[in-house]
Amino acid sequence: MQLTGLPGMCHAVVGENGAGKSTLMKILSGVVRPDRGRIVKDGEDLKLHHPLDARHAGISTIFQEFSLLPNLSVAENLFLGREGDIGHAMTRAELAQRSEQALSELELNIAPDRRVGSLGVGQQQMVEITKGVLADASVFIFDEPTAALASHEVDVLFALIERLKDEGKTIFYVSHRLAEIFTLCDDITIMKDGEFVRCVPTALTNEDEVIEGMVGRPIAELFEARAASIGPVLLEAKGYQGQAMKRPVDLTVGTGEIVGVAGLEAQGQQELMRALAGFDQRRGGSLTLQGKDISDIEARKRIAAGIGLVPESRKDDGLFLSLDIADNMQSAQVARGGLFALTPSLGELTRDIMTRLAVKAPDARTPVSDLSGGNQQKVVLGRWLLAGAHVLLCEEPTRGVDIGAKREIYRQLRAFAQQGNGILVTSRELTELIGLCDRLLVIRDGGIVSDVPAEGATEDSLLRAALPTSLDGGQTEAA
Amino acid sequence: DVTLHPGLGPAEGAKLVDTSRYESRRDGGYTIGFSNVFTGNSWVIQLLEEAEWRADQFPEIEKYIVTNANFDPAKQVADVEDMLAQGVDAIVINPTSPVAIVPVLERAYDSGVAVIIVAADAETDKATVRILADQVKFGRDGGEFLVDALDGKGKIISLRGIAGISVDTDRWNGAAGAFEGTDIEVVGEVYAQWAYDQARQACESLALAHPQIDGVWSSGGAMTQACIEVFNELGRDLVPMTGEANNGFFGAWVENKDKGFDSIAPQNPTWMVAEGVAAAVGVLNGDDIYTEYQVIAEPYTADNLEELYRPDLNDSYWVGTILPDDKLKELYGQ
Amino acid sequence: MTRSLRNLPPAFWGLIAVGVLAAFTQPQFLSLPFLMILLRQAASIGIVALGQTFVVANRSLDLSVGANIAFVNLILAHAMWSGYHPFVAIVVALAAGTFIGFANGVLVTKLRASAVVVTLGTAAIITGIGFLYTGGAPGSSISDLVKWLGRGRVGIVPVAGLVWLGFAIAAFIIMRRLALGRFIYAAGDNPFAALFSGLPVDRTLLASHTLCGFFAASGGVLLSGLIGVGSINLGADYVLSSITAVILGGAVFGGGAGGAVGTVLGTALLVTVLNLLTVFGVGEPGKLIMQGLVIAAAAIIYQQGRRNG
Amino acid sequence: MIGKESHRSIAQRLQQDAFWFRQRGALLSFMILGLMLLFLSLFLGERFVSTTNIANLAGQLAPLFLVSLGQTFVLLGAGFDLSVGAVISLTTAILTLDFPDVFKLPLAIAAAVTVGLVNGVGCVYLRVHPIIMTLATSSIVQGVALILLPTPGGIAPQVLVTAASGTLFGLPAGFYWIIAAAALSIWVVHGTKYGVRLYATGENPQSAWINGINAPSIRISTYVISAMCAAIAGAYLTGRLASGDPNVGIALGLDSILGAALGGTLLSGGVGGPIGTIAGVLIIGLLNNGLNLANISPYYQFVFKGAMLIAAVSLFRRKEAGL
Ligand SMILES: Nc1ncnc2c1ncn2[C@@H]1O[C@H](COP(=O)(O)OP(=O)(O)OP(=O)(O)O)[C@@H](O)[C@H]1O
Ligand SMILES: Nc1ncnc2c1ncn2[C@@H]1O[C@H](COP(=O)(O)OP(=O)(O)OP(=O)(O)O)[C@@H](O)[C@H]1O
Ligand SMILES: [Mg+2]
Ligand SMILES: [Mg+2]
Repeated sequence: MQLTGLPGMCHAVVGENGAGKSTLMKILSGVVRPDRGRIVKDGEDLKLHHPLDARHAGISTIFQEFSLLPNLSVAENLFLGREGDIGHAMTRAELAQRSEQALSELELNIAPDRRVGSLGVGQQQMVEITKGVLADASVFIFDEPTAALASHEVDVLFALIERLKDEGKTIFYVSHRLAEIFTLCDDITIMKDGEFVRCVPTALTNEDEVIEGMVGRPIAELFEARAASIGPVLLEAKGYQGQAMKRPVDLTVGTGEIVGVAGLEAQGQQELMRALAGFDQRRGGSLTLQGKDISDIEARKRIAAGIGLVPESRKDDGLFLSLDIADNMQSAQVARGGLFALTPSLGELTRDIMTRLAVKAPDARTPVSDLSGGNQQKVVLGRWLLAGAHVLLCEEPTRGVDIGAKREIYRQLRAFAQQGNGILVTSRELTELIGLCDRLLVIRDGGIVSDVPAEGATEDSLLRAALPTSLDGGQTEAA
Repeated sequence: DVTLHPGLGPAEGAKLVDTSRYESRRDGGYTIGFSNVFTGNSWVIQLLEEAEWRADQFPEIEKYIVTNANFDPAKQVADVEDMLAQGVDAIVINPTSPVAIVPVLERAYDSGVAVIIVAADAETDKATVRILADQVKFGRDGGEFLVDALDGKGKIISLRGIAGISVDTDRWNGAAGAFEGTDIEVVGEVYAQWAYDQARQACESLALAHPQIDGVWSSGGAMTQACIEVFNELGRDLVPMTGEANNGFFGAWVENKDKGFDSIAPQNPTWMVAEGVAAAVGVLNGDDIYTEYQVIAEPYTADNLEELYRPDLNDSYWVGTILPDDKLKELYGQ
Repeated sequence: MTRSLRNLPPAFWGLIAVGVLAAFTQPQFLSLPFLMILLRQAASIGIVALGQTFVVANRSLDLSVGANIAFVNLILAHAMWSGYHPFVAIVVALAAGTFIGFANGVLVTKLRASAVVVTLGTAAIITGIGFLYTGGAPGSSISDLVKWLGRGRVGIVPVAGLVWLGFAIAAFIIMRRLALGRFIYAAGDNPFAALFSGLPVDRTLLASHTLCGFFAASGGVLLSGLIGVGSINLGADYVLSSITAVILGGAVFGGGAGGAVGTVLGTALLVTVLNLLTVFGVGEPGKLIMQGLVIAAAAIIYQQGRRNG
Repeated sequence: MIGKESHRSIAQRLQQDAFWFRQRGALLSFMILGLMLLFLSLFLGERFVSTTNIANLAGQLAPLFLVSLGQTFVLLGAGFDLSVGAVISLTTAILTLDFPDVFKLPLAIAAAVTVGLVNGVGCVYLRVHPIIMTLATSSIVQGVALILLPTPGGIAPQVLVTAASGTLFGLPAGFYWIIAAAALSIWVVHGTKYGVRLYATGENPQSAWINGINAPSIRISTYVISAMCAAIAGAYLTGRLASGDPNVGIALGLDSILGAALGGTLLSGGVGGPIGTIAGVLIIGLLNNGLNLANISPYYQFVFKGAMLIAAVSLFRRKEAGL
């Protein structure tokens, strides 16, 4: 892997999800230690053992997964870990004043004592950016800074990056939005499967070339054929709304159908999935599964009725990391019985599903913590196959999963649908949704704003629907 | 006049209390506080019952307050302070520590409250009355019994109470004094917290580890009782063991007398606190009370055994009570 | 093979070490009568520790087992049972202890307050109720049936040891063969994942606390039988001992480790070490230091094994 | 521009302002405390509101204040320290050794720091669960205390006796210890960068680390602070009791956790703080004192205390059930 940044230049890093962009950036910021290789800055070798080392070396990072602490205030977060840079510890008033100044430069109206956890995602992203640029650094790393931003915020950010360039700073910019890259960046480095593909000046290439470099093979090969025909409705929501949802939604999932939910970061995808799975109290509307009304039954009963949830955060919400594969896979199945039911023995079915999903492990008694991310994801999928779910609610099914495992997962999802089941899936990756699904919903600010067949849908059209127009004020918090 | 238990005698060098100090409090309506160590065993429970019963007998006592320190000296200091805040006329205290409560006791004494130290001593001159059992004698009586019974030579084990409590160290010092100059060898020593269950385990381990045990010195009756049962269970011949004036132990003694078991039962009377309460009333009334009393009770031997043992009462009863029989039946009836 | 070897609880290796030590220094320690005595000593604490295993594996803790045992003892020794079959007293005592565990479970799941604080609170309440119920009197003697359970023998085997074996088998079945056991490990390992898999997370925690109460009460019955009389502060030291045995048995809070076998071995190790120390004439301070070192060593070694694994 | 953001209702502030959000528990416990004070003064009258009683309270509560404040640091860093009771015992044992006074205090502090470091390293680098680690050290330290001082006694350094039981401007010494400890810990937590880093670490050590905070050191430091607070509490107790006692600290170990928990510091870390702990300790102290003054039977006191504890703690609901 090689990557070179020049002063006053913006260098883009692109690649598919899981290509290793964030990992590379984390290496540059001292969060992850490289196995081998060198980092050279101004002719000197850098040894980055700790995020502080990177900071001292003049590298500032705006992380993709925020490094903010929700229970600290905006001001505390902005100066966290570098209160010392400012000499003596600052008084509250000083801290507040300096924070306000920094925030106002990004046209943000947020009280400095505001708890970060009480801000919307867009505002949090802006705070993360403010924090990054507050640092006195010569290298700035932006990892997907615009994923959660509204268009006018993007404008503010771009102005800021232009200014940094004018000041002679080096900028690394990671984004999936190629249009942005072509307006902003001077060079593009393409990564794939954790490896360097090539580096080209922006002026000498075009979007198609970049995409080809990222994907490396035609996209179609990754996905299965779509459903030939869709059977009767399996899951139907009519004006359904959970406590955490901003708006009621209407949606259907048919037999054999995979329905995708597209949208920008944190537009209510997770709230929708959790509400449908029953982990949020119903506020209104109705929900039916195979014609049976399940609006008022709790999550456990919905699961028993045939709904399964694949949560986004595998490690936090999906897996029992210290238990073995069999225990993880059988958990939902066992959960259906009473407390005093006998547990199933390992059983053919479990082994069968392990083989079907091609889980790479010595045996079913291997602890899941020994598995790679992709295999762990297969275990979570296997759980619902084993439990005999009819409708899968899949959050980000291929997050941080390599291309081979992705293919396997797509294949399994399609096969699952073909057996007379239905899937509702969210993903940040539009190409994935287009390739995988039969029909696509676009969610914006908690409401479903578009419902189109996946066949013929383009990233561009989806993005257009997903982005808030400046008139409807989709992100109202940022005044 | 208040009369104290006949088992008490003025200690050597004791003087009459100068009751003029307490004249201002002589209004015939006293508040008396008892600061107790803890509530964790049957000896303390009987002590509490007797003290309360005794307090009930005095019309002069308007209010009788009890606190429990749960073995925590800091809490006992707080308890005494809270009593002072309530305006007690006398404090009867069973100290958790001979030194830790001294500052607060001195404060109490200086403010004109009668301070009665009972059952365990505290290192201060500022006490109105002390009522103490001679714990060194308790241990020595047992030690001398063993020396006699073993003809001055043999291997013994020692069952001790709670580490770091003066009653325990005093008793053991008495016993060790008795063994001095003899050929008695202590082959095993263990703290069993004066508790039956712990003593049982300790005795089991020691008995099996030492094929030869000629005698057992014990700091309390429940522990001896446990050890007798262990020996019986292991099928070993009973050896002389020292005991204590407790009904459970007497029961075991009676039962095993035929097997040649012999013992001695020193007393550590439960009524000391009750007499402390009485002494407090006496001092406040202006009666003749001495500054220090010693329990003059001699240990019980096999001779008194039959008359003292109460088969109608359970093991928790401590022999030599001041409680009336109906109260005893209520507390310890089988 | 290496995996299962690595998964053996620290107590297993500890027992081997202690056995070798005893064989060289105190050979009579390994004689059958002595082992039978160890077995009886270990039985009551062993059952309490088995109960503690459920809650610890479920990422919780019960600090009220000591008060529970004392309460069971008060009930068993109360004069009010003189007219009834001794069986009645046992059933009532077990029911009371189970209810204490159930109450802990309800409070921990419903109030979402820390189990440390909640079970300390219930311990204080139970102790107070016990004193009020008996007026502080230690109660009369305990029925022969209970005494037989605590002290009796079948041949040379102590009844208490057999009872312990029974409870260990029951605990093993619950933990390894019933859905409840799976739920306990799963919810202990990751309560959120458990929720999203549809496990009855709260009911599982409630059940493990209830079971802990029942096991503690059962240990209390055996201990009361061994003592044979009402005793006020009975079992106070069982809180610490039961947790120690569970840790030696390889359980950590949550984390899917530990189990009935581990706890049985942990109890055996604890009781053996304490006895050996008594035999060696080590005083109270030495025992405390030894106990601390053993706990720390077990926890550290086990944790390193898991990390490298 | 700032105007709009700063006009928020109290409820909104509790939810939205970082400081208030983390101190919601403290607010609640001060409300409980207020109710208790009202209740006690109404029912006990001058027995409760007397100067002697207030002075007594200050003396009685100082040690619990000191350890609870130390414990608060550990809890904020998402740890747990059960060994403070044993450290107190060890301190009183060291301070009453037959040894020149000048060496004793440094020795006691050094011993406490060692215990804190062992706890910290065990929990952070060896990754032993805090409850297990500190349970183990607690047992070891208690054993050492018993070896140094097998029975209560010994002579406390006169300086400590004066410092712990004298009076200054008519107020008992304990009062000044409390004020000093409270002021110092509030300043450290709310007025220094260490405090912010502590909250960050307790909330999420990984995020804290990414922000350049040495989270492991912070976590270890909390155990050292807690042990040192325990040592200071031990020194105070030695002075107040004018002697040493190897068992004196046992009860304070769990009480310190109760004090912090009653003050709204969550046992899961990152929420709460010393301000709440002040209220929490006062609640425990008033409960003891009030029950004693009201002359309630010790038997009822157990029930009362347990029930109060559960009731108060149930006000601070958490996301997780368990430990
Ligand atoms: N070169 C590499 N060597 C080893 N592992 C790698 C490498 N590159 C990436 N990975 C692994 O792939 C996973 C995903 O990587 P990363 O988060 O960096 O992807 P990304 O390109 O940022 O994707 P996204 O677009 O979703 O943000 C990580 O778990 C990481 O461990
Ligand atoms: N090639 C490999 N060989 C053996 N173990 C691996 C390998 N790759 C990953 N692992 C193990 O799998 C576990 C998780 O893998 P991975 O890093 O891919 O997840 P991840 O991408 O970080 O997941 P997420 O992005 O969801 O956090 C790690 O504990 C790691 O030890
Ligand atoms: Mg990334
Ligand atoms: Mg990623």
